[in-house]
Amino acid sequence: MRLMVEALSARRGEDLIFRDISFTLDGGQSMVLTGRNGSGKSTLLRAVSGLLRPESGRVIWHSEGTDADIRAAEACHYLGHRNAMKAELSVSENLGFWKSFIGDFPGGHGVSVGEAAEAVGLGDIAHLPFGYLSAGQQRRMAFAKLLVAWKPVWILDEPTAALDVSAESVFTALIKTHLSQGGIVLAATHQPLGLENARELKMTGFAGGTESMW
Amino acid sequence: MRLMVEALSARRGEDLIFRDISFTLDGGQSMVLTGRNGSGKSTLLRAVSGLLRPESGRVIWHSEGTDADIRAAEACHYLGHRNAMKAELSVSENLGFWKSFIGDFPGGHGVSVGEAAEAVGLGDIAHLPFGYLSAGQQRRMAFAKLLVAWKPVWILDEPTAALDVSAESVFTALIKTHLSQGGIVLAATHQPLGLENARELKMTGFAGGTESMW
Amino acid sequence: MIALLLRDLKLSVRAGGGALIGVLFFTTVVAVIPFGVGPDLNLLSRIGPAIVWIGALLSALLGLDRMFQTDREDGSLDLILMQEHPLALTVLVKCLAHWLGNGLPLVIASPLLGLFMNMDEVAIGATMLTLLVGTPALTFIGAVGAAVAVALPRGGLLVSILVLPLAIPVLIFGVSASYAAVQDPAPFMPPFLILVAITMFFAVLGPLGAALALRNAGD
Amino acid sequence: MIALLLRDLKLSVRAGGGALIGVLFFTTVVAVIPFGVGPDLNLLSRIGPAIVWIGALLSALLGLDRMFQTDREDGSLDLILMQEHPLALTVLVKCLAHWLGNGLPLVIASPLLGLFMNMDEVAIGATMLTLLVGTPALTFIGAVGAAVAVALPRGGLLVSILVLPLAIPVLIFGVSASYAAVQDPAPFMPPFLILVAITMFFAVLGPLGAALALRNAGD
Amino acid sequence: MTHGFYIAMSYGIAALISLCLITWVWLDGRARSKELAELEASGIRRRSAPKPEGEKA
Amino acid sequence: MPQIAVLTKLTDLANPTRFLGLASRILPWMAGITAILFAIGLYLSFAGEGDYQQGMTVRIMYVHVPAAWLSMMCYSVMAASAIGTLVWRHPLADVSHKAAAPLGAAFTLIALATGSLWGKPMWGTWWVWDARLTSVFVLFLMYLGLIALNRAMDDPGKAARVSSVLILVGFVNIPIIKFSVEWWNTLHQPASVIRMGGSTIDSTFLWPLLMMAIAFTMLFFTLHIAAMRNEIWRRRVSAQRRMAARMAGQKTDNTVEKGA
Ligand code: HEM
Ligand SMILES: Nc1ncnc2c1ncn2[C@@H]1O[C@H](COP(=O)(O)OP(=O)(O)OP(=O)(O)O)[C@@H](O)[C@H]1O
Ligand SMILES: Nc1ncnc2c1ncn2[C@@H]1O[C@H](COP(=O)(O)OP(=O)(O)OP(=O)(O)O)[C@@H](O)[C@H]1O
Ligand SMILES: [Mg+2]
Ligand SMILES: [Mg+2]
Repeated sequence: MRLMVEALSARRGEDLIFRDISFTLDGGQSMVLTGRNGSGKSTLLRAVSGLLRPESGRVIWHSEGTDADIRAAEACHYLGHRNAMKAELSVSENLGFWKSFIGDFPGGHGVSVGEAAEAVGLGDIAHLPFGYLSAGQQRRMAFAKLLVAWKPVWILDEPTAALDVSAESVFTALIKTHLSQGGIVLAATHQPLGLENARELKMTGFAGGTESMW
Repeated sequence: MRLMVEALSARRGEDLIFRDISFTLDGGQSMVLTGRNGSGKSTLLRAVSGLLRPESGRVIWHSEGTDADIRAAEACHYLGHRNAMKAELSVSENLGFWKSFIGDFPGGHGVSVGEAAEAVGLGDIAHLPFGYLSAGQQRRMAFAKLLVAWKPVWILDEPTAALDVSAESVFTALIKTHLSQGGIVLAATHQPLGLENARELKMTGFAGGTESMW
Repeated sequence: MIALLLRDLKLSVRAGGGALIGVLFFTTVVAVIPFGVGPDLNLLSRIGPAIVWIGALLSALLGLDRMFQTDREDGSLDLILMQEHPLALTVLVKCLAHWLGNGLPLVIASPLLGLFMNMDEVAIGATMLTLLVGTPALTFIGAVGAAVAVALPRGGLLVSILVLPLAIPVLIFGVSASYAAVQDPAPFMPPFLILVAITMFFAVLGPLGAALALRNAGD
Repeated sequence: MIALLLRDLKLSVRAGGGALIGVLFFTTVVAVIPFGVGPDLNLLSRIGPAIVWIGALLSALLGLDRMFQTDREDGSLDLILMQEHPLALTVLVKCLAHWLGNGLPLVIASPLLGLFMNMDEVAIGATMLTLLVGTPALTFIGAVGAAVAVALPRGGLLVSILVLPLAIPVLIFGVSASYAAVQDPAPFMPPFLILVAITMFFAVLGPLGAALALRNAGD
Repeated sequence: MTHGFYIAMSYGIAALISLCLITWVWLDGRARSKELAELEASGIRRRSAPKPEGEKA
Repeated sequence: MPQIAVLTKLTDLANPTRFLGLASRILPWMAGITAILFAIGLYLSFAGEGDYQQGMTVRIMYVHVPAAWLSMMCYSVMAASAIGTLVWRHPLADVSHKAAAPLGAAFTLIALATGSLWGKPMWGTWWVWDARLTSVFVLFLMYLGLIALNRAMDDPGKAARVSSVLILVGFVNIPIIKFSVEWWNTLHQPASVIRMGGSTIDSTFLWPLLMMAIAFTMLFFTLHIAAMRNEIWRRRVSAQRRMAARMAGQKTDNTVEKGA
């Protein structure tokens, strides 16, 4: 199981944000992106998830039992700045939808909606509309989305923003469990996540040079 | 100059979130709210700013040169989870609008838009549309709003979410300056803000007992 | 206040040109009609005023629901609610900005569309006049709906439900005044004065109602 | 996919009823026309099918622009784009949900409005049938516009402008089929079959175009 | 009205619209190249642009 | 190696800088040729005598028909560029269809205006809602919509991609315009110059018409290239401004970090 990023470059608007970033992550490995505000962490994560078409380079996914030319995005869970949950629907309706819409990737199974809510410490309020939760509770529930459907790669953009200390340790434990099951984690963060063996990639932003195409 | 909160209780939906909270803050004093996710920090801040009608109790503002029955909200800056800036307008248009719309409270003057952007370390990109900034840059600019118009009380809801380390220290310095000018700061946060003399109020959420009105 | 007016105008011009787009939409709607009813010029000129009014109502409706929603979504509404300006005044200013950015261009464009619909000069003039007087009422009514919608997720549709029944009288008197100007026995003044009265009524009620809704929607 | 259909339907029912507002607007548009043409029942029944079709077209526009916008605002769109389901299929399902929530109620309400317009049974039946076949095409065309709107700071009207010209053929053939059913010499089948063909054409082109636009609007 | 009037109007309107278009394109071009020159003068240059003679080493 | 040479040639042309060089070399020539062609065309159109049936007003044809053709050709050029944007992601293709939209709108406006002016003496009315006229009007609205769309988005790359999709979807209107006169019976004249089975128009009208058509086409290409050049300059200016800001931002950011 391996995620390979080869010579990736990406633009935002017209400007090149980073250039020729390459790395490889095997099952059980994790990498943390750090760097100043605006240095391109979110941009890199979106490019790896296939949400932003890279200027050059590619992202390759390789595992047994899947096609060689599968889009890497299909093996990935993406947790962005926004939570991807509907305020009008209840938490369990939201999670249930994502569970069946995303579906499991070959090689694992997601937990049930109830268990996932339990795992992030909010099992008893899963019946509330999502819009009724506090900022931190919403973030936790967004994280629970990663548990209901199994995907080997987790791409996390500041997962711990707005979380209290106890929730941070819960998240760390969940991430470690995922790694121990052979998963891969790629996270951007400003606060240490508490992962021991994580590699670190420091984004430098425009220091790499902005080159206009015009 | 004094902000008095007297026996404040507030509901969210149907549930009482906290009950009979009272405190007094004088010029130069600060208070930090801590507590688990969903414990009611944001709710308290919104009640103090007058955005949420309290179930009981009241918030009183007292300073020389203002009416005795002035709404406390008028002396307050509120920085919530959301940034209150338009993605379509440039940063300086946004800040300029808030400067003239909010206006100065008697007893002080806001700095100019350029200086405010400079103070949060982003003076050079004030002409970009706000939507072009990264998450952390947006948060910094939202903070700059507090500087362009002078209000004695700053109410901050997780001001440092999504910020990198250098920006956090910039914010701490700005908050300290505000306190030294006789301002008052009331902040909810999960990370230490680095204020030495801040009082702390630990919110307990439902532990206080949820009392149904039925 | 001026700052708010300017900002809202700027937003409506900047973000894809509220004015330009409203007018274009209006034109498109009117241009579509002959495809439906066929190229019968007499018939067109007969239903002309009604069509022009419906087009204006529709273009006014389509942008209305977002009047406060965008401010709420990015948190600006919180700060606006906190200021000492009387809230109804703030709403009035926002309505004004909205009408200047979206309603006025419709009024200005209406004579051209009248020509397309083969209307005669009197009918065109009357329609334009009634639009000038009537569209502010639509904005004021819409403001109440938009304010109520702020508290609701995905307000859009609901706003229109609240707004449409109130807007129907405006439409009816607007259209009948326009017709009265052309068709002989019917006098122009009575429906037109009623239209003026409706607008003035909603100019007061709209901002007050919207302010009330906004205060109570806050959470 | 079923999950997506159910979720979208649930959202459209829960959030204030897209069905209701569309129908309400539809009724308003149709009800205003008699003011224009006066109480001439013959004329009314003559332009009836056209007016009903125009009303349906305009009501279908309301709400269309938000088809993907809400998903984008809360980040759901990102996750939807990442899945392996062919994107065009996802769009098709969303169109279906939108049509069930917004288009179908219009079709169901149309006989009532036909009665308002003094149309006879055959005309009412024909109009309803053409609406049933034609409104999905409007949704599919609208999906392209809605997908484009995702990249806009404020979608709204611009979408409708881009969409309306494409919707004109649907209107033309819908109306002419309805007329053909009543007026003797004209055969009903040819325009009706063309309408069916247009719908099928856009059922393919719409989702493909929308998928293309969504992929390219992403950032 | 005579046919001459319609002909004159047609040619007139066509000429007017074309001239407006031409002037707009021309003025736009002048404004842009002036801006570029100003930027150049203030020392900002594209990275991929060829460097002036003196800097080549 | 020949293939590589060809490839470099292509990428060279693709390079905006090369395009600018080329544009500045050929633009004066093109402008000159356009002027000459217009002179000849105008001379021919006023030298010939009028149609016995339509009277002198046939002279309107010499502007109306070329403008109408151009309005459709411009859209076709935009559609081709749109494919370039979507398939090859070529920045010059983005620039091309963005620059063409106002030109297309202007030519369509000329066709509409001269058509109306011709309609009044011929049909007795300025405007009828017949299929040809309305579909041209719809084309005009589509041009305006595309211009508005481009103005509404401030990321030019994204704007280009999104509007390409719409341009391609909207292309269905072009065959409708072209064949509307045959599909529906309309007041408007069916095609007589460009049609299968050869032209049916009298050669006294054909020559001035062709001359004017070529002149209008040259005018279009001249303006298109000039507008593309302007657009490239515009993007270059904004890219350089942003870069300057970014570099400055970098500097202050570093000092902030040091100060902390
Ligand atoms: C606003 C009104 C009008 C519009 C929008 C319009 C539009 C067009 C268009 C798009 C074409 C090109 C068709 C093609 O290439 O097949 C065309 C051609 C032509 N139009 Fe018009 N037209 C209008 C009014 C008129 C009038 C009033 C006349 C004369 C009675 C007229 C006479 C012609 C002729 C002779 C051609 C050339 C047809 C051919 O030989 O291909 N048009 N018009
Ligand atoms: N709009 C709302 N409607 C109903 N209930 C709400 C709403 N917003 C929050 N709540 C509930 O009120 C409680 C307190 O929420 P609040 O946002 O004040 O928490 P918080 O302390 O700010 O948490 P966090 O650290 O996650 O931001 C939560 O249990 C939440 O479920
Ligand atoms: N939608 C956008 N359009 C244009 N430019 C953008 C956009 N989003 C971000 N940028 C720019 O791209 C750069 C990188 O942004 P990015 O969001 O990747 O930063 P980040 O490292 O995630 O920062 P943060 O820590 O603040 O989240 C920033 O300088 C920003 O100004
Ligand atoms: Mg980020
Ligand atoms: Mg909170």
